[in-house]
Amino acid sequence: MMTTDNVFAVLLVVTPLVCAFFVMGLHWVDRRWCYPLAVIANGISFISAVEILISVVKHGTIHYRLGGWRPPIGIEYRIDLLNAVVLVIVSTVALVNLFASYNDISRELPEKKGTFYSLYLLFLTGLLGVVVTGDLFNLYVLLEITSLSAYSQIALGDVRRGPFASLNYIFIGVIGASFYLLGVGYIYIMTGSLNMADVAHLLTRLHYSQAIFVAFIFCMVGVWIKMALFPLHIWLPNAYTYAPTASGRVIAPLMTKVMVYVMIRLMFTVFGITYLFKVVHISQFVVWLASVAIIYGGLMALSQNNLKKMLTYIIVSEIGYMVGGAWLGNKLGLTGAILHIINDAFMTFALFLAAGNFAYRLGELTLDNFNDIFSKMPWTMAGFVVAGLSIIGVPPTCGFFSKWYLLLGAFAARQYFFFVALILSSLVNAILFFRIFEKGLFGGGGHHVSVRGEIQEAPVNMIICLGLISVGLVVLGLYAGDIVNTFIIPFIPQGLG
Amino acid sequence: MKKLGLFVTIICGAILLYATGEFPRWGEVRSPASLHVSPHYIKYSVEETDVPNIVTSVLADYRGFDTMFETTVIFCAGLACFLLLRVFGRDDELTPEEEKGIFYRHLPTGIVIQFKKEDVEIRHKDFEVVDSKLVPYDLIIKTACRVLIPFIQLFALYVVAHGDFSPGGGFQGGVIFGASIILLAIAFNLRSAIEKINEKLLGILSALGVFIYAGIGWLCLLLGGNFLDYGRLASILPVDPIRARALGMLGVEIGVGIAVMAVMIIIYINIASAGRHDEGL
Amino acid sequence: MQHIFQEIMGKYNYWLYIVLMMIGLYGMIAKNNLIKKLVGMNIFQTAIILFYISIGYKKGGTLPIIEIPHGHHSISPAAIDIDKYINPLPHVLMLTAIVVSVATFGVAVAVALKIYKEYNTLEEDEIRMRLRER
Amino acid sequence: MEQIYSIRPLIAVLISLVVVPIIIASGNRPNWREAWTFLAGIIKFGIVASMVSGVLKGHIYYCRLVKIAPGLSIGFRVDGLGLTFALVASFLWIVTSLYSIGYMRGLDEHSQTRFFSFFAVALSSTIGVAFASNLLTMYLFYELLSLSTYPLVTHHQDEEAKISGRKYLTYILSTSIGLVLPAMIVCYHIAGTLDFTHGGFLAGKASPLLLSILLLMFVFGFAKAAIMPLHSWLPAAMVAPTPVSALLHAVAVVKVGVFSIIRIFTGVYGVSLIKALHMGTVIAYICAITIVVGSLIAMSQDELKRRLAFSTISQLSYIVLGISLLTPRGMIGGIIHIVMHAFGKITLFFGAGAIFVATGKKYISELDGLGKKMPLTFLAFFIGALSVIGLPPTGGFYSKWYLVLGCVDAHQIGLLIVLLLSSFLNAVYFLPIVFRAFFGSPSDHEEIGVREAPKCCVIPMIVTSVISILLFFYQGVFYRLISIGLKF
Repeated sequence: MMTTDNVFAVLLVVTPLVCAFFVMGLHWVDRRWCYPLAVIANGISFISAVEILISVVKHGTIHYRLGGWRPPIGIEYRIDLLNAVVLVIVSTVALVNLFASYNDISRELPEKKGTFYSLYLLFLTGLLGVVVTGDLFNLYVLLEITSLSAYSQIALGDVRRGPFASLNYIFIGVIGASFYLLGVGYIYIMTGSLNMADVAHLLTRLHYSQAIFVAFIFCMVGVWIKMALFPLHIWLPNAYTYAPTASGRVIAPLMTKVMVYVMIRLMFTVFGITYLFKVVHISQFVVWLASVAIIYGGLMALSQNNLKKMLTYIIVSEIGYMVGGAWLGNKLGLTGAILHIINDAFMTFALFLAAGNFAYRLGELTLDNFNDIFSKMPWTMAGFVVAGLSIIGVPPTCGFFSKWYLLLGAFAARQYFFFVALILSSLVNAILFFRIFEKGLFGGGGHHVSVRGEIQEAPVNMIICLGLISVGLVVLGLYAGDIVNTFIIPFIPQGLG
Repeated sequence: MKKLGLFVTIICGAILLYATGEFPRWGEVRSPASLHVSPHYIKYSVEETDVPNIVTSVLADYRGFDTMFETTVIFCAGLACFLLLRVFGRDDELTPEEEKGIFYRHLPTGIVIQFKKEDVEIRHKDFEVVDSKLVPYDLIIKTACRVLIPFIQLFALYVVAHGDFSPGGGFQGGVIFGASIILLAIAFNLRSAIEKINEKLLGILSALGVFIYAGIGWLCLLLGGNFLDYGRLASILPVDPIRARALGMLGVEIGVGIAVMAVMIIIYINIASAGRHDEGL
Repeated sequence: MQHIFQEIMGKYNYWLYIVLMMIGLYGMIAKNNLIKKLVGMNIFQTAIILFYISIGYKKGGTLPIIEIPHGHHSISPAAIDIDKYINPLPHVLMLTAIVVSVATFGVAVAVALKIYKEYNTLEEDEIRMRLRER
Repeated sequence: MEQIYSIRPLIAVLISLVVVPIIIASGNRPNWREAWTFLAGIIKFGIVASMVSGVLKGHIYYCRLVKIAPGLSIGFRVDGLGLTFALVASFLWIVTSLYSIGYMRGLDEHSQTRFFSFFAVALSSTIGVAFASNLLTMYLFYELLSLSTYPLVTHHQDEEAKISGRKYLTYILSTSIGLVLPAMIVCYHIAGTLDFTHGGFLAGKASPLLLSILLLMFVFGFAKAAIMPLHSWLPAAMVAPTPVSALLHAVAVVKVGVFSIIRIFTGVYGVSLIKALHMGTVIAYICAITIVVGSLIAMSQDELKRRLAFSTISQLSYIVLGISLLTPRGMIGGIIHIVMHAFGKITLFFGAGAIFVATGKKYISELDGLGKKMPLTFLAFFIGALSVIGLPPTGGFYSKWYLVLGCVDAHQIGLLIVLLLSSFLNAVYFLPIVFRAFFGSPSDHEEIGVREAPKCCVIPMIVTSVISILLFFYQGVFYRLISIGLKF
């Protein structure tokens, strides 16, 4: 039995953790080593993530029993395709961002570098841990690590607004986490177990219990708060806008996606489809909520004059995509949702990378500063265009294909409102981005004359990272079919319409 | 906002209470929670881990992984406080006291002198500049603390070391130890506390503490077991696997103790002095 | 009526803690002063902790430290009566939860301090006003 | 009738994409840059032409790139129709690049490198649409074309260009995302595939009502076909430099729209199904309205390029009308009109551009007497006009003849009258231009030294006009290609 435990499963999480401590120590000894060590740690977890994905595809689900205790007694890592894919996404994005953010950090936090990298690694650890764990309470603890490091990174951002945004995030985040904890508590009272698989097994007897229903509602609401689904999204735009560039770039794409993952995990692994779509009848409601989120996010994005704010509202509407897709209750919808987790992580990451490059040169990101940007920062803009097209959903970028599956699912599930919302959001995104492209192509009023002379292309490493990701968007698009067949279809639970 | 808050709370409360109907009564011996997993802990804790304090055995062994991250959370908090608050060098704006005049402390006696005239300057090894709020000087408190603190720290060590057999453990012990230092900082002043145990040391200790925990986990990994599988330590310790588990727990508890102690102090000194590391409260 | 009364009496712990939670939640949402919000947050989290702890309680159970008879070095599982010791798991979980809430509180206070440095106030509406006018 | 796996279609599409980086790289050495463009164009045309014989033998070249889901893939498939379109487009690219060298250098336009690179991208997407083997691939390249033409349309980067560019994108993108995409999704959902098959794959898959709605969504969704009321982007897009207007708005873009509609008719629905739905007549009459109204507006335009634009709008509807007659001769007439109109209209645009380069004149009222100074230009213009009007001895006659026959077969006397009427209108708004040029008295303030435009501008014009005369005599290959494509 021991032999089946895959070492990478634990290396993945523990390496960045331990290195975080080393980085912290080195901060006091010799700061030059902090950055390389952080990169190495992140690299190792990336490699192990890839290893895990490969072995999951080859040999199926991985189990790892921490402390060597069997599941319900001890904590267990249980990695199936879904976690494996998300793990790869998380570690990739974090790694690329680490490369991209060297300049930002040395500019924004000179004498706290080491500690910042340590915090960054802890954030990474938290995300990976959340994704990899198979234990409800362990998930909560790691969620808190992630949130704590996110809170403090955001508070480090914009001096005037950062801390306030962060504090609001703390309040709402704590409410979300506590709701989730309460939900787990209710589950524990009724079942006496915390291991996901075990709970799932025990719940089959308790489908019609009110307590379990309440537990379900509270877990869901908690997760929705953390992922900022429409009415619960208030904290997100400010928090992500005023975060330091280096952090915002990784928090914005990953935090929400990981929470969506958690939602899907709870829905389909813990509670199971019979419970979701036969017993509790809230799917209709959630899909409507998601549709509203999509439209609302789009419209709010239209009304923004700051690029980063705009992007954050786009995230709000993208969350609507994934939640709606997951709750459509058919194969196509879920496929679309999972595929969109993959694609959207990279799309938003590319957008934020581009925004980072702009911020590095332009400072303020108000849209007027983008006049004639094409000629000033051609490469960055090229990457930005690809990312934008992908968000709009223009083939062959990956955004199109996830949207394709979502639309199919919506039509198959007869959720026409969701269908329309998706189409509308494509149109709105088109307006959003072409507004910027147009500014970039035409001189416009020239509000930025003072700086215009000085603006030049962003540093090479940032450009390379952006280029890498935006090429990746097209590649992901072209291989969408294979991705779906290898990674997603096998995960889809049986009996889903 | 108030109305909304009231509405939300009432809804939540109603939902939560509605569900309690199905709960087992309070103290019900046959509740699912006490029948499914926990019996295993109660029955086999001693046999499997040789630790009679079940809470400790579950905390540090059965669910040791949780605890490692719990320590990490603490570490993270310390890190965050440092990152957010610490300001290096004197920050420009002067506190009202400083505008009033310049304070000097006579180190041997600890008496603080205030000069109304700005131009005065004392260069003497017995005097140090007090750059912020004036701290009331109280002999009784100081003396009392001087006597108390060693015992507090001794007790802290006991709590850490004896966590296997009696209530206690790393967290409790660490907090007590940290409290002793904080008491020092309150009774005397922050600067003299920082002299005793300086920022750099604290930073390294906090990292070290958690690292001890994770390191023991790694050791088990290297010895061919799963992560945190203390049983494997038997191959390097002169004891049998069961006892090795107990010792492993002791080790991690010590790690936790160090980390918690360090972080408590970091948080205190940063928040108390708003990151300036001067007189403090 | 009788039934309901017994029902409530039997589970008054849950009722108390849920009410406490809601007080905390209300504080977090409705209060205007950030520190008051923080206090509300603490109440909320503490209530949850109490809630969990009360799950573990068993009538007539003692604290979960196995009493090893004198003279023996160990005790066989068969000799241990489960009902005698209260459920240790919630205590463990809550140790973690306490630490988490302490940590969160620490960070929150640090952030609040930063805000205070910037605005010299902790009244939310004033801060929002300042933000709007700039 | 055998399927041959071949990467030729793929190369034909990619060649001009591949050349883009080279063009950018050699941006500061114009001659090299244009040389590369030519090379790509010639290779492209060569590859396309090399497939003619095979297709005439009844072979079909196919090449699948990626498979996304069962019945959903990205791939190419060369049949008669696609090949016809590709031949025209790829040949005219060569001619146009020659012309645009003359034009761009003659006016020394800014950022020519960008111009040529996006031109190349636009061409590959055009060929992509022509060779697309299924709806998805077609949609992909359709969008790519819209995006790659945007910088061309707004080339001048002034306020006017900005506004018309906005209009262009608004019409094209909103229709393709808002109408085509949903329609495509629904098709895939009800039919489980998107591969073009002769006779269509939708027959009997859904209720007639739904199918009719979908059909209309497609017809209007491909707004590049400029069927009224979705036509007004076309005149706006005329702010682009003339080569762009010439190739893209006489050949590539608009014909892509029409071609997509043809694919919908033949590959997705199939003639019989549309007959059953009785949608042919409806669409035919919508086109008829477009034809007449377009011609009438054209008459009222004084700016030469705008007049050409509106005539394009009405001519496009000829093609769609021909298809929607659903009779063999009508459909052949419609499709072959793609060829004829392409050559005729591009000649006219070249003429307009040449006049602008030589004299800087945009308005018809200014052209009096220019014919004597620029005889070649106006001769070519005249021939082009004849071809568009549809008078012998030009290719235009041939296609219109078939359209008329198609109307007769379909017993659509109303449409017959419309066709004749609009041909008359064409004559009314084209011939006066030539007449003014040759016989009009030159305006009093006489410019001296107005001469023919640069050779690079004149030669292409002559080539195209000669070809549109030749097409009157030798159009057999296109006829056979199309009838193979339509399996008549």
